[in-house]
Amino acid sequence: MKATKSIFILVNLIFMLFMFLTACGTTPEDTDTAERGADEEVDEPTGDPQYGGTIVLGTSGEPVIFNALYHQDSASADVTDLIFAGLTYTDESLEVQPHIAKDNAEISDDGLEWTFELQEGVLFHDGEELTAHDVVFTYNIFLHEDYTGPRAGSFTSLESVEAVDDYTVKFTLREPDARFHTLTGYSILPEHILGDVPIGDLEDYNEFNIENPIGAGPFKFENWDPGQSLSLVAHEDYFEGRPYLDGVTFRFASDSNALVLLLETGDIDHMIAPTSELVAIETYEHVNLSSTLALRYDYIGWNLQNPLFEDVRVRQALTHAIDRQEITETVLEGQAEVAHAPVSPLSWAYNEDVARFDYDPDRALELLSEAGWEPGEDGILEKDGEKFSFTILSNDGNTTRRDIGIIVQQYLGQIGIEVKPEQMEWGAFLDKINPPNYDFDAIVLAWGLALDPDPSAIWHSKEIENGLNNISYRNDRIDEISDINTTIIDQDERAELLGEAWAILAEEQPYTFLYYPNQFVALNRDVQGFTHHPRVDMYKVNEWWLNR
Amino acid sequence: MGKPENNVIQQQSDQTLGKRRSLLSIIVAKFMQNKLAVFGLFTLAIIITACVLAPWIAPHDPNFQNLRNRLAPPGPEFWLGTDHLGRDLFSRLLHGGQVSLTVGFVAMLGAVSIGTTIGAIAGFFGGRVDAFLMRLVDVIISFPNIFLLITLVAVLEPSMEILILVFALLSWTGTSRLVRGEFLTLKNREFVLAARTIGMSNTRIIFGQILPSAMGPVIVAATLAVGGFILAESTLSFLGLGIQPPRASWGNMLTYSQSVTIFRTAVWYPTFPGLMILITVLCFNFIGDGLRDALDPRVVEK
Amino acid sequence: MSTLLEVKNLKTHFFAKDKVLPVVDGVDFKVNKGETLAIVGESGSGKSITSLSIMGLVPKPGGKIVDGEINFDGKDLVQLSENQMYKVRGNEIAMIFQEPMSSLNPVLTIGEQITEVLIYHKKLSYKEARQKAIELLKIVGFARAEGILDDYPHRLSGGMRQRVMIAMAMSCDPKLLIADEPTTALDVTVQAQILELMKDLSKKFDSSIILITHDLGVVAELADRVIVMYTGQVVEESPIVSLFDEPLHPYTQGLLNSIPKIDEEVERLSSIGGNVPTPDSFPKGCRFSTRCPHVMQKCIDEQPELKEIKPGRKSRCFLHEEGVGS
Amino acid sequence: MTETLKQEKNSITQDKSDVLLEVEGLKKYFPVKAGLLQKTVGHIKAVDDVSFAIKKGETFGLVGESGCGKSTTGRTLIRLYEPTDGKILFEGKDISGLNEKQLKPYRKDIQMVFQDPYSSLNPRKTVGTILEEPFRVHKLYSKAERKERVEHLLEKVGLNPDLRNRYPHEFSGGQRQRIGIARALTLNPKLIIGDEPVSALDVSIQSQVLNIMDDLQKDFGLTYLFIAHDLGVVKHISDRIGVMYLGRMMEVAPKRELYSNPLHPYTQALLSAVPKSHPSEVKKERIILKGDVPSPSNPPTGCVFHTRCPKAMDHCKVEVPKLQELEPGHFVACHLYN
Amino acid sequence: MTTYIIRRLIMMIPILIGISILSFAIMYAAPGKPTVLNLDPDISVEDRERQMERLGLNDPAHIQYLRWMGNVLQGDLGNSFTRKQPVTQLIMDRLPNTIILMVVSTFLAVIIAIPFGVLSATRQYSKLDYGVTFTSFIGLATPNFWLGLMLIMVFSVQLGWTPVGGVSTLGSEFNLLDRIHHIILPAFVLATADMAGLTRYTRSSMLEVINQDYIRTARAKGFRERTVVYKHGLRNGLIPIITIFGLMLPTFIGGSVVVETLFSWPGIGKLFIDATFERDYPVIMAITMFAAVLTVIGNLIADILYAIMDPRIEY
Repeated sequence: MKATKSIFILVNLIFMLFMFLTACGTTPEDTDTAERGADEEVDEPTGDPQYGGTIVLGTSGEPVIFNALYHQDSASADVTDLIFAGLTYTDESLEVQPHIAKDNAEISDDGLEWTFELQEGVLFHDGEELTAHDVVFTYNIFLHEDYTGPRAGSFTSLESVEAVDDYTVKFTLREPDARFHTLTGYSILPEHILGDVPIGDLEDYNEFNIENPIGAGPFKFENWDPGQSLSLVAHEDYFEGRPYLDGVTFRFASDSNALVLLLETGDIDHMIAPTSELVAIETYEHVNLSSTLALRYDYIGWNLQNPLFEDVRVRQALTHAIDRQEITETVLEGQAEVAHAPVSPLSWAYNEDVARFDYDPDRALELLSEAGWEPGEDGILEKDGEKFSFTILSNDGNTTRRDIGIIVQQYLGQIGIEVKPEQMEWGAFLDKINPPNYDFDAIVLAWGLALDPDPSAIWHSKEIENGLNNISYRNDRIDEISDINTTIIDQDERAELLGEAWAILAEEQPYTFLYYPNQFVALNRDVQGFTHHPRVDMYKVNEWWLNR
Repeated sequence: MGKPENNVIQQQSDQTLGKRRSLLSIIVAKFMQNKLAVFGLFTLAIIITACVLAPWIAPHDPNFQNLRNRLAPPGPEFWLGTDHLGRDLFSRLLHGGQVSLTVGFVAMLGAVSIGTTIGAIAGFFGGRVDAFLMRLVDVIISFPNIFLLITLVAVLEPSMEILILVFALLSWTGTSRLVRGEFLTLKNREFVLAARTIGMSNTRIIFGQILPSAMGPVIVAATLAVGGFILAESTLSFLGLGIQPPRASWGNMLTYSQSVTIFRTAVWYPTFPGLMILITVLCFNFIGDGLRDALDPRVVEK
Repeated sequence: MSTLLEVKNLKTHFFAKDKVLPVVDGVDFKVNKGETLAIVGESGSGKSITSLSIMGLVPKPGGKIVDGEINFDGKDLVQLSENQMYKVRGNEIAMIFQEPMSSLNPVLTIGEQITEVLIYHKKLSYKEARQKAIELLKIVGFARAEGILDDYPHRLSGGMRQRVMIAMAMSCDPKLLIADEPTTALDVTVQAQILELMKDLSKKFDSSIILITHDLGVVAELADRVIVMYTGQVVEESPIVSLFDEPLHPYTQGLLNSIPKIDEEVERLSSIGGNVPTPDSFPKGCRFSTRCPHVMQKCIDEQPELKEIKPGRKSRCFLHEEGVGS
Repeated sequence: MTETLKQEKNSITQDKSDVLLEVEGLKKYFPVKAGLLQKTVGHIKAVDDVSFAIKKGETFGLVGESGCGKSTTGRTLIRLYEPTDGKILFEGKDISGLNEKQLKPYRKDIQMVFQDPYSSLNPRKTVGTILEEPFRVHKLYSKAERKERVEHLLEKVGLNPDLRNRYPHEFSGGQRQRIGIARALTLNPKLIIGDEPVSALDVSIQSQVLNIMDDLQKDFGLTYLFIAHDLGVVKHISDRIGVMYLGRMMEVAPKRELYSNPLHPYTQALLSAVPKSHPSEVKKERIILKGDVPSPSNPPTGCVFHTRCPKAMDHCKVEVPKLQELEPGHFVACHLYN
Repeated sequence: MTTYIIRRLIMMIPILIGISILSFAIMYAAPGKPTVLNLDPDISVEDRERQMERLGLNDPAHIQYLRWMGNVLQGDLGNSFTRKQPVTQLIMDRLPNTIILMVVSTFLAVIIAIPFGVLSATRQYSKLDYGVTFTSFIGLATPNFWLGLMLIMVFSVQLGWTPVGGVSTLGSEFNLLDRIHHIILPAFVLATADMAGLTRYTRSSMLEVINQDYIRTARAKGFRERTVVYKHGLRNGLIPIITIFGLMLPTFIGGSVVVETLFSWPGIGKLFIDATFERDYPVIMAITMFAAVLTVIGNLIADILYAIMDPRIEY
């Protein structure tokens, strides 16, 4: 009896202790005093690069396929970027730079012939040399009628590709295409391995795609333990020299919360840090945070099929009524810039000189009044007996955008507009907003921008019916600019034309452009040589090294 | 002979009149013996009252944001602090309780009504009807519940109403088996046979005779179910499929415990909804346990 | 004849939250060696709890022997520790119960259930125990005893199970066998079989038997002496024949008269009016006063004592004092 | 007074016009399912070809041991079970094939008193409600009249009418059984089937209830089918008695005839098994039957009793004996008398 | 017995077909198509259309279902839409992890619940009983994921006793201790609710048994209380637990969704969640069916065990 009594007490004690620990054991460590700079760089390297060591990269997405011709997800891209090499790459300032190619393309005067000289001695992981024939083989897959991947649409302007000699490859276009720059970075596949596989079967050719991808990139595929980790080892004969690291391991976790904990315990060395967790991560002494502007903007899209948003003054008023500055300073921890147009400040096509609709609720009311909206009895704006009331939709996976829906409800409520925030699961959300449904009033969403600033995919009216212009925006000048801008090879000339488009869109406010967010990489202090790329997560990993 | 018998009748009636105890008072007395159950009932009463009165007693608008005062610690202005959008946690806790309790109660009512009806029909009529209904139950039981829940909630927009509907549609099987079992025994009890011999219709027998006697275990199960649904809502919230903001529920407030930042800098934020769920479900379990003993037919019939 | 068991002023009460239920309230009786004593009473008379008190198996929690002695073979069972009682139960005193269908463990074979007693009390090896079990089963009338050993109880009929129970009870040659309504749940033809068996066994084993029953027919068949219990008390004690010939207590009289018999015909049964009072509502005076046709004021005010009226015969009634008699 | 009445009844056995209920070849089989497809592989022959008749105003006793089918017979007669075969003629009309709607008028005429006083009353309803239920079902009387009748009935069965608002658990077993009887009486039935109505009661209470049943029979002119296993009780209450064994009727006779001159070996064994009513009584040699009642799902061939019959002949294993009238009113199904 | 098992197996067929139709219908009715889940401006309308065609998503629902059914009958669960791998492969990669987790947590639940349940019953109303009762109620009332989070925070992060997640230490060879180290928390969290429930069931089942006549018989035989409880009581008391146990199986799979997410445990629960969000029909169907089969088989095994434990049951 005595024994059981003491067990009982022990059990209770443990339980209470446990409750106590969880409740009180975690006092925040001077989070308020931590300084955060927008473009803070990682500590300067503390010495010369050294070889050796393996770093663990934390990621919540698991890759699907190690073949750039078929993957659609960023987790796969992160891995393939390390295994494969392309003719070119885009550097951290978003300039296209030669990679396997000796130099950027030599473009004929009519803009139709693009010729690359390849470096010699570029070796695949199996020791075979990468030649122009591999390049031709790779790009011909896109053009093949049996190609099943998602990229055929990008290559409609490409007529043919041929090897002039072993180290020269020539692309022939049907028409000049400024975007073609960005298409020259695709991973080059080894013809000597895949040459005999029918193109139609290539997508399911798992012997290569999943089990043993062979590329010419800095790291070799070693092992994939599904759900847990994936390891790559240094490619000794990498043409730019053996990477400093012996290997790179991707460690998969369920979500960013799990990753943060892994980072805290030192189980991972690197992760893309969510803004909401910065405060915690900053307290980790063994971790550096790097930040840079992401190639992305977040917005509220107004469904222009809805009569509420027909009037441009209404849209402008809506933007006036939302304090984007406050949102960026609070919810985004100051880690964002207010956006005014659908182009990133990082882009060469950025135009600073566009209309701005800063927080000004009075002006908003004026504009609304001009548009015929006056406060009704209950304080809600009315016009012709219609109340200004709508639903703002966001997807439930993204807490920041979900919160913005709620914040907007309050801002617009203050000027007499009734907003009902709603969240949906991503798949259902897309089904609802996309053609043919267009079943929404307003959405909170973000665009991760392509390397090429061509606006047609989102803003051209031909994209209303079946494309991404789901808010049904229609502007003849925008259509025109969309149609012609890609044929202008000269970047400055094109930038000017695009600048006009941005100005129109900023004025018309089909979206309320919210902000350009920063993106963060949390990195163990031991990792050196890191360069933060706004779009590529695994950028120049061959230059990273461990100071251990 | 006549005289002593009358005498006896007199004595009998005196006797029985003396120890008169209604059914309800027996149950109540038995329930009151269970200290934990009484504690549960009392605590739950306070919680429910507070939540029902939320619109009047909440010190702040539960949805009013002050972005400049995010994650403020508990203090005189905001008793339990503020959340990540600067809303008053205490007020949200009260309003969230309304939602959580509504989900629990209404889903329970739905599940119990469906389960009772189907179980009663299957148990009473037996034969093919029973076989068919029980196969249906088998299908639903064999259906991995949480998977269906996830799929359904993902597919339908996760509003409170949908959540209740899905919970009710997926959770009646237990009740129906329970009720069926009760019906199988009760339908051969002599008082039911007696009802049949006087020509009482099946409907009347089912609802007037058997069902009231079968309700004991159902009430117990229903009590436990309310707690179960509150927990289920919080689990779905964890998976991002629960009640959606800005509407507060204990479940979706609790999910912020996932965030390391909130855990480090504002541990009170997820702690309070967590405690509310814990205490409320605990109370329901205590009450259910107490009712199980109190409603045990052996108590009433002996 | 020597006394095997003497129960003196046994009081077993049940304690509910707010009340004490005197289920057995001052019971005295003796059992002699080799004798069959019947305890007769209706439900609520306390006869079963009396027997469980002897076994030291008063239902817990709630029940407790609050007073009295149970002298068995030189020891007071009330005073024995639980450890000492283990050696008495099943060994010196065995018991069989009313419900043969539920008194055997459904998941153990008959063999396991008989042999375990022998192995435990008599320290036999499994083999010896099994042999002995076969013998016992043969004694209680199983022709194919070996076959029965490996059967589970549910395969046997009620009568067969009761035989198994008897075999089990007799396995350690107990000095006293308590049979609590051993035939009540059985059909009349099977009851006849069991009664015959018990008669044989009591001779063969020379055990004393306490037979607890409400059925005066069974008593007439088996018992040497009878005590009649009512509401936790003994109201009459008598040798068997004289009880039937000349019942002393009005309750016994009523009981005997209210039974329809197959060899007599009466136009109308006599009956005892009213109901047996429950332990929480025992009357202050004579406990039978609420139903007694001869009730007097004294009966309502005072409790009569159990007194010897004639040699070997006791009754608890004021009528005898007044000389009214039967 | 009653003595003479009963004798009168006995003398007019053959008069068909006085028959209230006639059962002809009644069978009730319960299917036994087994195997892959749960096919019916056999039947429990609970009642197998039973015939008898009950005359107006008499008490017909049905005795037998557990599993003999006496209760099933009673429940089939009142149509709680669907008869497998046979006719149930109530006042000359066959009610065996009627559906519940057609049956409703007969529901008033035949009522049942059940064995278990604890489970036969709905524990959640007051006695008053329980007793008024039959009126509500048959839409009889006004509210006030119902109340009056219920009080009257309670008085009739010896209970204080003031107790009508009580719940069953507040009553003792004997009182509950009286309530059960009162319920059976509400609709003024012609026939009451008593299914072991006193076997769950204590001896002293049993006699109270038997007396009440006797009184009510006189007052209301009731006919009883009294099912019991206690031979003493059956003898006391019945005018004629049928003895059942394993679903079949073994012997039917007026009670005195049956007890003084049992013809069937089973009846003889049954009677001899009854314990003595006085310790000094010397019994005729007791017939101890071997073994147990066989399973009704697999009854013996021929005469179902042959496996235990001390007088069994080879013939008994083969042929089913017919129930034949050996003496006026005394029927026996046994090959000994062929 | 064999007939019974065969009959039960045959009865599974309509149930499983019912489940497959139901889940297919729900899935099909779900808004959102697998290939349009990415809003990628680089992917053209034609490319999307071609993918729909390739995956057979343009066919009518019943054709898709029958095709799926036909393939399943031939043992082919199809290829994942989003993961480019055979579903069988995906499941086989993750199933062992889920099974190990289930087995260990079941083991934990049983090993803790049954002794405490029995003790609680045999010492009804004792302090121990109240302690066990209270603790199991707390276990039942704690949101599973919250408990998991707290345990991670305390034991993994604060104290550093256990790893934050995963099945084993990265890159290490198989090591039993390492595995145990990793599984202990998730298994415990997964087991909690069932552990608590099982304790309650064991308690009430034992209480029921202890009041049976045959227990009184055993006592009357003079056995010590321990023999009475453990030899005569426990086996009877465990019989109903077996049924509960059969019903517990599917809850483990269900619970694994949460636990696997919390502990980054690469099992099929996590796979299922992902597949749902990705509208990866073949994976959803396969896992649903797998869980259904497991449930049905779990019930069957429970019934068979029941029959083995209880000699009264004969088929």
